[in-house]
Amino acid sequence: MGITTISFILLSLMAVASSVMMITSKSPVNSILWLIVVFFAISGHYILLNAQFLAIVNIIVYAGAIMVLFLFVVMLMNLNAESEPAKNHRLQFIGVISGGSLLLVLLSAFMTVKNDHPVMLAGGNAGLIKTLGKVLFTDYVLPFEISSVLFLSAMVGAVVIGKKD
Amino acid sequence: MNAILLSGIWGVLMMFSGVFIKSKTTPKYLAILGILILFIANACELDAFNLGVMQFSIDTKEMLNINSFNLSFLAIVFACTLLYFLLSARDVEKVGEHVGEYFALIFFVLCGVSIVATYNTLLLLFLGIEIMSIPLYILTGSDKRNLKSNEASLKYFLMGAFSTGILLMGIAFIYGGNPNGSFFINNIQLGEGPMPAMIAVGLVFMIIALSFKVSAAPFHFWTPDVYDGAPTVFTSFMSTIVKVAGFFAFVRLFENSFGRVQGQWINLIVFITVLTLFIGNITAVFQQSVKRMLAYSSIAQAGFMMLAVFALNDRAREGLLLYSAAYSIATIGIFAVLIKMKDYTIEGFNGLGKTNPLLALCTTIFLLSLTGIPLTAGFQSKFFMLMAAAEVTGKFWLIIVAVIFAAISAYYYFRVIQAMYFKEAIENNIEENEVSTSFKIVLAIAAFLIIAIGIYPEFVVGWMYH
Amino acid sequence: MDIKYYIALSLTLFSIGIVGVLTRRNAIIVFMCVELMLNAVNLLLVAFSNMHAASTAAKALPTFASDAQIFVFFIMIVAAAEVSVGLAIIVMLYRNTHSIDVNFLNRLKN
Amino acid sequence: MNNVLQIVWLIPFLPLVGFLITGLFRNNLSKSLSGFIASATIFGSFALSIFVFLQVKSGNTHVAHYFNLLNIDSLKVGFDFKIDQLSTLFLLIITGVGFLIHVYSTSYMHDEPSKDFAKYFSYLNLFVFSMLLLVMGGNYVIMFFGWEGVGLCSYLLIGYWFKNNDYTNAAKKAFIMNRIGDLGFLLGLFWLISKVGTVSYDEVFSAASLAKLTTTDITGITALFFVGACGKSAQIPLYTWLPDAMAGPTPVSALIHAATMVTAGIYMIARSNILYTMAPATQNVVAIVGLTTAIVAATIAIKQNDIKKVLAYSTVSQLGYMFLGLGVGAYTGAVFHVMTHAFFKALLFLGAGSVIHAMSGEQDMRNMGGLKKYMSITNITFLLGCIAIAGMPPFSGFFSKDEILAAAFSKNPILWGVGVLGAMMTAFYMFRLYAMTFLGKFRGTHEQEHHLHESPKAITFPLIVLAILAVVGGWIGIPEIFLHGGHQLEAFLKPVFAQSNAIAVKHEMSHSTEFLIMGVSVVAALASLLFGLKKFSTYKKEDDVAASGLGKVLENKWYFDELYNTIITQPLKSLSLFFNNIIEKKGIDGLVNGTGKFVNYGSRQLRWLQSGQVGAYVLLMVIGMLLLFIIQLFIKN
Amino acid sequence: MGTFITFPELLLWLPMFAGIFCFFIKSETLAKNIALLSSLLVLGVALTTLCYTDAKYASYNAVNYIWLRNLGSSFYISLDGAGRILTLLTAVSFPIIFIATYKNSYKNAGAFFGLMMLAQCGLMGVFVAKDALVFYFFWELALIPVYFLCSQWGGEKRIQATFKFFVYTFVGSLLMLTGIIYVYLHTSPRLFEDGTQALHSFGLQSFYNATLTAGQQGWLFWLFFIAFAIKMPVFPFHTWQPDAYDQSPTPVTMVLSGIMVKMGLFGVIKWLIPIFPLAVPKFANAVMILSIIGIIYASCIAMVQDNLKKLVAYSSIAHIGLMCAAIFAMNEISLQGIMIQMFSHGINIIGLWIVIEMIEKQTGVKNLSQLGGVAHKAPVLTIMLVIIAFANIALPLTNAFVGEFMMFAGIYKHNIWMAAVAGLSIILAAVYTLNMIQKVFYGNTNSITENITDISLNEKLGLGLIVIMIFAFGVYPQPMIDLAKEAVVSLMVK
Repeated sequence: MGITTISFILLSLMAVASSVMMITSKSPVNSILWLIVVFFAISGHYILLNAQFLAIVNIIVYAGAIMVLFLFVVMLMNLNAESEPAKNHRLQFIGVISGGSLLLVLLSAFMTVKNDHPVMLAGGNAGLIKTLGKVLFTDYVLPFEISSVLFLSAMVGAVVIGKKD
Repeated sequence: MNAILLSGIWGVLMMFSGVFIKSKTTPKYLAILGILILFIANACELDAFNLGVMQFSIDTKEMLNINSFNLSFLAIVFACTLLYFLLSARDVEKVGEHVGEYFALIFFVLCGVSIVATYNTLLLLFLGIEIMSIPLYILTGSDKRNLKSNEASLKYFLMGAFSTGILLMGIAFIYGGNPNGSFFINNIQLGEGPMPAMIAVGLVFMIIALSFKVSAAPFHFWTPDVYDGAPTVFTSFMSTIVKVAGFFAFVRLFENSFGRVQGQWINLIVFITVLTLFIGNITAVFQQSVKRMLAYSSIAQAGFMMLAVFALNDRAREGLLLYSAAYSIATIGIFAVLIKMKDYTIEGFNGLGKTNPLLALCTTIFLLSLTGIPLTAGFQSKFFMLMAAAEVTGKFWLIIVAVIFAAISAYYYFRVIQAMYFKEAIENNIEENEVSTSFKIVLAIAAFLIIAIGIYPEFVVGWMYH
Repeated sequence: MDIKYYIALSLTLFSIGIVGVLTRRNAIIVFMCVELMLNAVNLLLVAFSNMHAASTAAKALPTFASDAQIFVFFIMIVAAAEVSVGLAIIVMLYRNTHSIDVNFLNRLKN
Repeated sequence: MNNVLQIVWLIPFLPLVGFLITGLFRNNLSKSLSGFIASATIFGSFALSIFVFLQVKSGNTHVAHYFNLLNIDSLKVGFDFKIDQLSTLFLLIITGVGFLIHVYSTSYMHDEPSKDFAKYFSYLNLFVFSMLLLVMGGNYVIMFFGWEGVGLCSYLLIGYWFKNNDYTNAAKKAFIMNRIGDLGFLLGLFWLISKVGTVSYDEVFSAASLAKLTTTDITGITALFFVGACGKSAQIPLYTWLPDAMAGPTPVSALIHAATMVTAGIYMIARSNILYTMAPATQNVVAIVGLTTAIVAATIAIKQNDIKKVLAYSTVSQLGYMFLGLGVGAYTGAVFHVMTHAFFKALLFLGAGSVIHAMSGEQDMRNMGGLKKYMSITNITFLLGCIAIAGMPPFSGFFSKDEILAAAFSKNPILWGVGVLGAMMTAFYMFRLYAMTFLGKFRGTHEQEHHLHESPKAITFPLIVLAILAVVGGWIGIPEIFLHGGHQLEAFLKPVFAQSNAIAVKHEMSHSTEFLIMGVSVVAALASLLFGLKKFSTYKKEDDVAASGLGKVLENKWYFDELYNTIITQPLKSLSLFFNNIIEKKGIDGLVNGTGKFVNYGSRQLRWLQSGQVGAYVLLMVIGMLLLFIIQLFIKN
Repeated sequence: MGTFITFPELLLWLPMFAGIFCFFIKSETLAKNIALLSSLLVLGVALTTLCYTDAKYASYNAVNYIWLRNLGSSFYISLDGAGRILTLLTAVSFPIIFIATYKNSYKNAGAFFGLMMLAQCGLMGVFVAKDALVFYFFWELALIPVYFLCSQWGGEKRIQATFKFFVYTFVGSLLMLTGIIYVYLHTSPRLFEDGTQALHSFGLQSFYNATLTAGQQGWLFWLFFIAFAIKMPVFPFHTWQPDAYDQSPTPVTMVLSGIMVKMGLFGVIKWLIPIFPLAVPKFANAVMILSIIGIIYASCIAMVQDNLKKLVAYSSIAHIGLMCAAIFAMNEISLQGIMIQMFSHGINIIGLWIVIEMIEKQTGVKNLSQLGGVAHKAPVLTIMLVIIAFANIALPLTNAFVGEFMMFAGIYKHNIWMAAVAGLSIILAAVYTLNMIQKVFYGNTNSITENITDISLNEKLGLGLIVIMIFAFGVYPQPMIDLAKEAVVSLMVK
């Protein structure tokens, strides 16, 4: 029961708990905040897994940029607990049941696997910015360029949709 | 390669045309020019003119796999897009202000199509699919004043994002289960006997995600609403080109990665195929709006295309090409006529045979093709699919099921034909000035293409063996 | 630390995301649930990459395990793009209907 | 005239020509012309027949093959004519009587408009043509051609006055009942083909092919053929059409329903006598059916008041006698009776026709009487006819009927006894008819009375000729016991029945018995004759009481029509309605349309899956995912 | 000649081009005349082919182009045996139809006659195809024009009736298509003339030689048979037919009942029995019993039909049932009978329709109960009808007798009781036919029928031709038999 194990358990509990809070909390603002907590937990996991770059990017891009954007939109529309539309409890119940059973089915598929896939923790240089950078601009240059098309289209889209006319 | 680059570049070009060219009518000519260039460039890469292969040489690190099969598919796609532009470009202008941007988005979609047609790693599959989808979310919602359009784009977006999550989960598991730790689709080590649990799970996730993209039941629910809500001119595009691209990605992934162990997942495909045929055909029967009926019919046709995934043999590949061509041309043609109508219900077609015989004739040919009547491309494509499926031993009953549903499909396609010829027109549902001579000519050419492919399919299939 | 705990964790998060999508009607929150699903995937990918790094093949190739992390990077890119488009759509919707209830608009059915 | 056999095809051909001319140009032919053409053609073939007869009498028969109807490996059917004693005899009867009746018709039908007049004669010619085909045919198929042809003509002629629905019904009934018989005939034919692979008489009757047939085969074939004969020759149970057939013009009844067509059955059996001789079982059936018919018909005739109906039933009963003759192996007798019957029955019908003509269409005997003093020739000839049919020596009927009865006796006395009973009834009702018509005082209306007159020459001439024949016709068949070699007919027909006689069991009977039975039958007949004459010569309408018991049954013809109606017609009709309304509309078509409705219904229901709510869609998708995972992970294939 | 263009091609392309040409013609009379002319040309060709039946003219009667190389399918059409008779029937029928209905006028006549000619092209194609794929193509192509003809120019309930007909046959042919595919996958490789090779072959001959186990043949038999049974139609697949006949415009009804039903019989003769030799004996009795039930059943319904057209429709079902039964009797005489009867039935029923058409056109009613006494007004018509009607119930000296006689003889050879039961139809046919004659032509005229006029010249011509053929083939059928011999022999050896 090393430190890593304990931190793994703690981070996992944190992630799960706060994501549950995220989907249950009435007000959108709270949900967003809870989601940010989840992201922090996941970043913690990244660090455990020695993927510092992703950990940082996760914080910056997700928690930083995206979530703020969300928050911004929510504020813009000044949504709050009152504006939350009325729930349909039957549908929710069924939803929880089916989602849960999906989880069970999937887990049951893996619990049969025996323990021979250890994960290397706190070691190796795969996650280092240096390595990633080299790989990204050599092997992955094509997807990298292509992703620019993605951004272009997203940009154009945002303009087309968002522009008032 | 040519296709990806040029489509991307031309997308940017169109984007700027939106900024610099004030006239609303000019961009379409630019777009038509672009698609022509795309087609020719692609043909050069396919060496269709026997000038020797001409292409941008970029080291893709094997991330793209370019062969005559992919390229002939792209050729079909670009030809259909050209047809689409010639028929409907004028209607794109009517959607809204940002004509240039619309065309730009269409070209980005084509870029995505080119990627999924040639991808060799799961990463590019993922990127390609996203590049295909994101512009479509926009195009769906491009009619901003129209609440239906808004609703459609929201639904499409949410469910699309959801399916993206599933796709990624699938990729993750496949990666995890692949001892080679690689994303290359032809470098997935399945081992002997039953697949490792992770691969199995990942595979199911992939099937689900791709079924969603090609709107196969039970993951088709977005299709009718989105196709119905989107501006008709874009529905025409996404229900043809994008859908067949999805199928192409589907087939390529499964024959390169999992073809060897087909026996272990074919049941899923059978399940999906039968369900798709059932839901698509049965639900289409009762539709009153032609647009929505076509949406359901596209699901029904998807059921037939699933047979290619089911068979995964030469016949299936040929069938897929034929089906892409036949289905796309016919559907684009019908939509092109539909756009001209004020009233999208079946009654809207009443008496078209009298008021506008040529349009009626062409529409009839398209509908017959979708039904799968001999002498039309639709028959040949269905026929090839059935042949392909028949070669899979022990599942012949699936073919009989398929043809029975094909017979049912006659029911809703012929309702339109009956309306056109055997009912009297209430009021003129189509204003003449809308229907230009050039439009009629192009439509006639499309109809002729349908017949030509129906008589001699080899010249579509032939490319693949070029 | 065995991989299956990571699998369990990310599947759990993934399912929670799905349940969220199923139960919530606020478009933004539904979208956030999707983001949660994506993050579950990211976590899983990174875990897998380290799993492979632990395997023998890694010794031969130092950057062997980087692929997955690059992939995660691209996922984040796409997510960002999606967010921009998605929020644009939601804003447009709100502008027209003053509601972000996914079931508020229900013209398209049957 | 030696080569007359070479041009034998002319005999049927002439009437055909007549038919075509009168038929095609009916609009522009004058009555007299069309009548003349029709009669002339028949006379032509009559003349030819006489020459042919002379040829055949001098012993050279002939089989003419013209072309192949069918020529395939498993069956050859030629268009052949077979001219031998039997067919020649029938030729004479048909053309002779036919000619007379044509002549008669020229006057009888004179009131018809010329178009219909021509039509009538064309039908009549067509009939003669098919009848000739029937008897001249060299194989069963050609016979069947004629067989159906005469059926068709009888249908057309019965329905000649097609405005009247009862008439057309009668025609229909006749055709359909014949059709039932034809089915039997055809099945027999197929049986024959499937066994011996040929249909031509000479080959079928050759020892070789007879050897191929087991007893069952022969019995079956003959039985089926007999069914055909029953239909054509109006035997129980298929006889009811004949009385109704009286709807047709009287000359038609005389020609078709007395003299010629109805004897086709007898001809056919006589033709295939060897088969019947080889099938005793069938022969017994034939005899019994014949006798029963003879009796039943006679009983019915007793109570009929329509003059033509009486004659019709008497025809049925006489036909019964002929079958009895065939049944007991007296083929010559049967054929002999056909001939004599042709004479006197044609005579009687024509006489009746003349009476009806005079009574301006009245057919009910109760309104007649005392016509003796108005129409003498008719009266005399009619009387002669009655005596002939009653079997009084030396009139023709006596010889033929007696020959049959004698043969019956030698086979089984009971048959003879019943036969004599029938003969008595015959004598009775014939003279009842004669008395009610010609004797007593006139009971009709006044305008009828002063309209009464003797018929014109064209009508009386045939009467006279036929009367003479009815008297002397029998003399060609005088039994041995009266005059050695007197039975020229038997001598003449010997070759035809040679095969049968070779194997048939001979029972010689002593002259004394022969005289005895002859005497008995004559005396019995004479007695009933006188009784009938006496009883009805002073008949008044007033003194016939409403019949009861047996009488009523007889008046209603043993309720045969009602019986058929209840056990055949009605059930068939309701069955058909059941098919049409339940199985077709509700059952099969219901199923088909039901499928369509079901698809529509399913479509309407499935639409609700498309609820339009993202939540619901995703839920369904998740459930779908669940299913797929379960299939993949937990269902092993 | 054989090198330039062959007879089967002529038979196909003549009507096709004439048809396409007709579409562009506005003037009704012109379209009419073109249709008539081209149909006469086709008839001329069909008659000429009869002089070149000999084996040494093979090059005139067959043509074979490679079509789908890597599927092993070639455009192979040739004239022989049964096909020859049916092409002749098709060629004879169309001019008669056009002549007899010459006076009818149709709105947008160009399309009407164009579709008619296309239908003829499709029918011809079915009868000459020697390649499964080509056969299937024409099988459908014959259907499509008829579909449009019926739904465009038919009666008031035409759309439903025709669509029912369409879907019915479409399902059948699709099932057949699956069957074709399955057989195809069991055929041996095909080597084309130019040396290229395909894995399997769609050729008729290689279908005959396909390696199929008895079990496979068992269910394939039904896949094919149902398609043909629907086309014929055989009980219980017949319910589309009365409505379709009732609702179609009469010329189309003539094509349907005179020629199209023969497609089913032809299919059985050429594409069913030789391909599944092991299954045929196993199911022959079942099929025969089905057909014989159909005979009695249809005849019974015909007896209680009040609608003239439906009456004829049901009587046609009965006749076809008899033919179907006779095919499966599978002996020389019955098959010969079929060949004759296919032709005769076509001629006769077309004659019947001409008469009915003319009555309906003049009186506007088609119910027996409303008609009567037509014979006074239209004697010629009556005579014609009586002749044709009696031919229809197979009276001797008419063409139908020869065929039915042989078929019954054949069935009898196969099984006595079947023949006996089927024989009942002789009686029932008489019943309903005479009923019809009586109700329509006899009795007194009523308000509806009193101002009916006799037939005009063109109808006289059409009916006259038919009557002549009835008697010609009734008295001297031998030529027809010799024509059919080849086909029969080829079947017998299978």
